Amino acid sequence: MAKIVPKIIPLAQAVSDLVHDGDTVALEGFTHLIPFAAGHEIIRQRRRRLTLVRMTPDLIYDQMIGAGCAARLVFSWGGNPGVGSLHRMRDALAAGWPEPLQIEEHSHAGMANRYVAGASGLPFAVLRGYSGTDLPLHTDTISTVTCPFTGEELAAVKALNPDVTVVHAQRADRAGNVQLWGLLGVQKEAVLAARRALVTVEEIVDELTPLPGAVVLPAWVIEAVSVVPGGAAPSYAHGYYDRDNAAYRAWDTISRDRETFGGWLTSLQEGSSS
Amino acid sequence: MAKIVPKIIPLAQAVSDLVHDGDTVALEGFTHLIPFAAGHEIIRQRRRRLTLVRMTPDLIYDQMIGAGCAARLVFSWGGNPGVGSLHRMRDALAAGWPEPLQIEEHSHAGMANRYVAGASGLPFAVLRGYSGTDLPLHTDTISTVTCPFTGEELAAVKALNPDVTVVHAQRADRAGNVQLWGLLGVQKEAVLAARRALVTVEEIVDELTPLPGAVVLPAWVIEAVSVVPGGAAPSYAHGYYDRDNAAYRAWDTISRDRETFGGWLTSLQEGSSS
Amino acid sequence: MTTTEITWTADEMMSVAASRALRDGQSCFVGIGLPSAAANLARRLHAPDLVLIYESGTIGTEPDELPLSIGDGILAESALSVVSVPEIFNYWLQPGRIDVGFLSGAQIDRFGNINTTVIGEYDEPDVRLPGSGGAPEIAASCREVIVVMRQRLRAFVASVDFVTSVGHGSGPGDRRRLGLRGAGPVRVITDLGVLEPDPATAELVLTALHTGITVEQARAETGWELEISPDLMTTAPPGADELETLRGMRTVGG
Amino acid sequence: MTTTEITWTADEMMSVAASRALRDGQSCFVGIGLPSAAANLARRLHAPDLVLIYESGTIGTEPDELPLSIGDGILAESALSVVSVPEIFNYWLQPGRIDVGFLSGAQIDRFGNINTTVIGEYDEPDVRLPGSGGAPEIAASCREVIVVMRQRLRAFVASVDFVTSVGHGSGPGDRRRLGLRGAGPVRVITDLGVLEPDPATAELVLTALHTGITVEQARAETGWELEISPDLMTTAPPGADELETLRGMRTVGG
Repeated sequence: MAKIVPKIIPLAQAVSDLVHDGDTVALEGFTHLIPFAAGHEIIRQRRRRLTLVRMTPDLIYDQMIGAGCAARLVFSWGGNPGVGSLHRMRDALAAGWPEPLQIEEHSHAGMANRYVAGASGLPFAVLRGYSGTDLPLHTDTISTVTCPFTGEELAAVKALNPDVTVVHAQRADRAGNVQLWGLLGVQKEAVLAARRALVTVEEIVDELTPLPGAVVLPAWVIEAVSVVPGGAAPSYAHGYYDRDNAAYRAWDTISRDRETFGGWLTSLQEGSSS
Repeated sequence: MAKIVPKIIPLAQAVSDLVHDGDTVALEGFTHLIPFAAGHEIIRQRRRRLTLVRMTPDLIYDQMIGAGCAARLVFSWGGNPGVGSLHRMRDALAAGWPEPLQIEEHSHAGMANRYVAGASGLPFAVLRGYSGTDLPLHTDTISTVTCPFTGEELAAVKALNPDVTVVHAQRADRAGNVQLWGLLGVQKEAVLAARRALVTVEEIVDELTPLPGAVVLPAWVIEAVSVVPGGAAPSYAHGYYDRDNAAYRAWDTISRDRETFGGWLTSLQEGSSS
Repeated sequence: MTTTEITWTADEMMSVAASRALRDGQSCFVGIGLPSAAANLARRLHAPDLVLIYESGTIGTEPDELPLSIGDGILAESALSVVSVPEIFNYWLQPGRIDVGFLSGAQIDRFGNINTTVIGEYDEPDVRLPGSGGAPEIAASCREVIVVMRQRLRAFVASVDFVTSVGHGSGPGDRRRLGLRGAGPVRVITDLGVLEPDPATAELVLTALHTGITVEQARAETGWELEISPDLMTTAPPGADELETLRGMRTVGG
Repeated sequence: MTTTEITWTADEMMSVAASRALRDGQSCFVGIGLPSAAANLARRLHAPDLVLIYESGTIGTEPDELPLSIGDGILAESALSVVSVPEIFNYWLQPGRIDVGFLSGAQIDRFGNINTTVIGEYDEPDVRLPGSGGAPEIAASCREVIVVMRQRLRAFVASVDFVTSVGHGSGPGDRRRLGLRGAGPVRVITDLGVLEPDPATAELVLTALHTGITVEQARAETGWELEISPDLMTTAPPGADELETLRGMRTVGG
C-alpha cells in the first residue's frame, strides 16, 4: 500500500532501521550527489558483510570497504575520479584486508540496465553489450537471449533489486516527496528497484517548486528521508555546493596506507552521527 | 552524421520530402499535442498505402483512413476519446471503404515498449503483458522470451522503427532544437525510433528557456521542423490552447456518414496548405 | 428539524460505491470517466491522501476539476510528477507498486475476464470496440482490480468473446499459472450491486445489492447462474455529502 | 616581421591531433581528461557545431571551462538536454546515433582491442584497473572510435591481458560476427603518431608520425612488428592558435 506517513527521521535512526548486516545496499549518485554522510553512518554503525552495489565505487566505497563493511562489490568502474586508484579496494582484493572482497563486474550500460530491470519488475534486461569482451567469462549475471523475431543474439543482464538503496537529493517536502536535479544519474531507477529506500536531503521545504530538469520521487516509494545538509560532500550537490577536489586528492594519501587510513577511520567513528 | 543544418521548412515541403506512399508513418501525441495539421497535409498530398502507427488512433487517423491514406493500422486503443467510436475506421474494417484496412493490435504497454526498443536500437522489448489474453492469437509481433537467469517466461514485442515519425511540439529554436512539455506521451521514443522525424511547432524562439518538465529533442535527430501555429488543434497544446471539445463531438456526426465525410474531405483538400 | 428526501440515479450509486471502495493512502490507477469521478470523490471525502495515477504519465495528480480527457492539461498541472508513457507503464504499473486499478468493459464473464476488443469474431466482428489501451496490464499488475460497469445481460456473459484483460482466467490458480502477480478483480461494482469472486471457485457471486434492488433484478441481468453470497449485504444509500460532492464536481471546460 | 619559435609537449601534440580528427557537426561521446580537452578544443576552433555528449547524461554540452569530473555541474548547466544515465546509454549510444567515441586504456593490442580491467590474471591481477565504465558500449556502438593514449611498449601489446572493449577482435569480419555495428577504432592517436587498421588485415599500422618523431621510436614503443603505411604522413605541428587555445582552457575550480 502507498505509504502516506512521512518518515522524516534522523540519519542514525534511518540507517539503524533500514540497513542490516548482510544486506545488498546500493549507494548511488553518478559522481554528483554521492550520499557520503549516509555511507559514513553505515561505517559508524559497523554494518558487516554487505554486498555494496554502485556503478562507480569511488571514495565512499573505498572508505566502507576499508572499514570492513563489505563482503562483495557489484560495480562497473572503480576509481578515484581524476586522481587515481582506490587503495582500500585494491588492498581488500589483493590481500583480503580487512575482509576478503568478492567482485561482480559489469559495464556502465549493463549496470544501468540492471537497475532499469529492477525498477520495472522484470527479472532481466536486454542490451547490445559485452559481445566479444572477457567480462562474461567472469560475471555470471551476464548471459544472452535470442530475439524471437529476428533470431539475433543479444546480451541479457540480471535485474538488480537492492535490499536498500540510499541516495542524496537537494530537498524534500514535509510529506517526504523528494526532488533532485542537475545530473540525474541512475538514482530514480536505483530507488524504484529497491525493497527499501533512504534519501538524505540538503533541506526540507514547504513546497517543491517545479524546476527545469528536476525529478520528483513520491514519498510512497521512499522508506525514510533524513535531513543532512552537506550530505553529499565532498562530492557535488548541484545548486548547493561544488566538489571539494582537495578532499579527493587527500584521500589518495590517506588511503594508501593501512595505518593512516586507520587514523581516519577512528576519527570518523568518534565523530557524532548527523 | 549529426545534422547541423537547421531544416526549418514549410509543412507542405516537409511532408512532400519525408512522407512517401507505402511508408510506415507514426503520428504520435497521447491525446495532447496531436499533430493534426501534419495529418491534414498528408491527406492533401494524397499519400496512399501508408501503415499508420499510433497508440491512440483518434480523429486524425479516422480522417486519414477515411481519406484513403492507409492500408494498415498499428495501434492499441482506437476511439473518439470521451465521445464514442471511430466511424471511418469501422467502415474501412467492415466494408473496406474507401480502402481495405489491415490491423495490428497491441496493448498500450506493448506499443510503448515497441517504441522504446526502436529508440534503443534493439530488435525487441520485454514486458509483463499479454499473458492469458487473446491478443497474441491475432498479432504476430507479440511473442515470448525466457529469462536466462530465472527461467520465467515473459512477453516480447517487436521493435517499432517507423519510416517517419511526426509529432507536434510547443516550440523550436532557430537551430531546429525542439522543446515540448506538459503530458509527454511517447513522443521522444517515437522520434528516436524513426528513420526520419518531422516536428511541427507552435513557434520559433531565439532561445529555448529551460522549463520544468520539458523535454528537448536535439536538431540532429530531426529531419525537418515546420512552424504551424495551432498545429495540434482541435487537441491540446499545453500552454497554448485547450482541446476544442465541440470539434470532437462534431466529428461523430461528420464521420458517421460517407457523404457527410466526403464533404468534409473536399473542403479540407480545397483548403490551402499551411 | 425537517427531513429532506434524497434521490439518486443508478449511475450515481455506482460512482459512490466505487469511491467507497478506495482507502486513504492507496495509490490508484485511474481512467477517464466514472473511475476518475469516483477516485476524485474519494479524495474529496474519506481519502484525502489517495494517490491518483493516470496512464498519460501523471503521478499524484490533484485536479480541482475532473479532466475532460486523458490528455487534459489539468492532469499535468496538478501532478506531483509527470513522466513519459513508457515510464508510467514500465516503472510504475508493471512492478506492482500500484494498489488499485479501475477497469470497465463491454463484456465481463463469470471469472471477471473483460472484453474491450470485439463483439463477435475478431476477424469479422459484430461490433468493433476500442481495444486494449492500458487495461491488460492494469489487470495484470495492480495489486487489486475494481471493475465498474453497468449490469446488463448482454454485458455480463458466461464467457467473453475476446479476453482483452484477464480476470481469474478459467478458475482458481490461473492467474498464478499465467504469471500475473496482482490479485485481479476483487470486486465488480455495478448499478445493481457488487459481485466478488468466490475464493473457492473464483466465480463472481453477488455479495451486495444496492438499496432498492432485488436479487431477481441482478439475476435477470447476469448471463450465468448467479450465486448469491450467504452474507449478502445491502449497500448504504448515497449520503447527502457524497451526492453533493459528486454533483458539484465540474469537468474541465464543462 | 619576427618569427617566434613555437614549442609544445608530446601530450599537447596528442591533444591537438585528436581535436583535428573531429569534424564540424559530428556528435561525439566524450570522456573526462584528454578527450574532453580535445573535443572542447575542436569546438573552439574548427568545429563550433560539434555536439558533445558525456556519459553522465548531458547532450549538446557547451562548457566554458573544462569539467573537473564527469559529475561536474558545468556539464548540466551548459547542456541542451540532460537525461538519465540509463537513457544516455540506451536511447543515445546503443542505437549507433553517435558519430565518434573517444577511448583510452592501459593496454591496446594490434587489433585495437583495449584493456582497462586488469594487468595479469583476472582473479590474481598484477594491477587492478578501474574496469569497464562506458567503454565497451562506446567501442561497440559509436560509428567510429578514436583511441588516444601514450605509445609505450608496456601498453601497445601484441595481445591484451583482458578484452574490456572490442576493437577489431582477432581480425577482419570479427566485429560483424560479434554483432558490433559501429566501425570500431578507425584511428589510434598517440604522442608519437597515428596508427590505423589496415583494411585487409585489421591490424594497426603506422600511418602518420608527429613532427620530429622517427619510425624507430614508434617501433620501439610497439609490442608487435609495426607495419609502416606506404603513405606515411607527418602530422603538422600544433599551430599557434591551437596551442594558445589549448593552454588557455581552464578546468573548473582549477
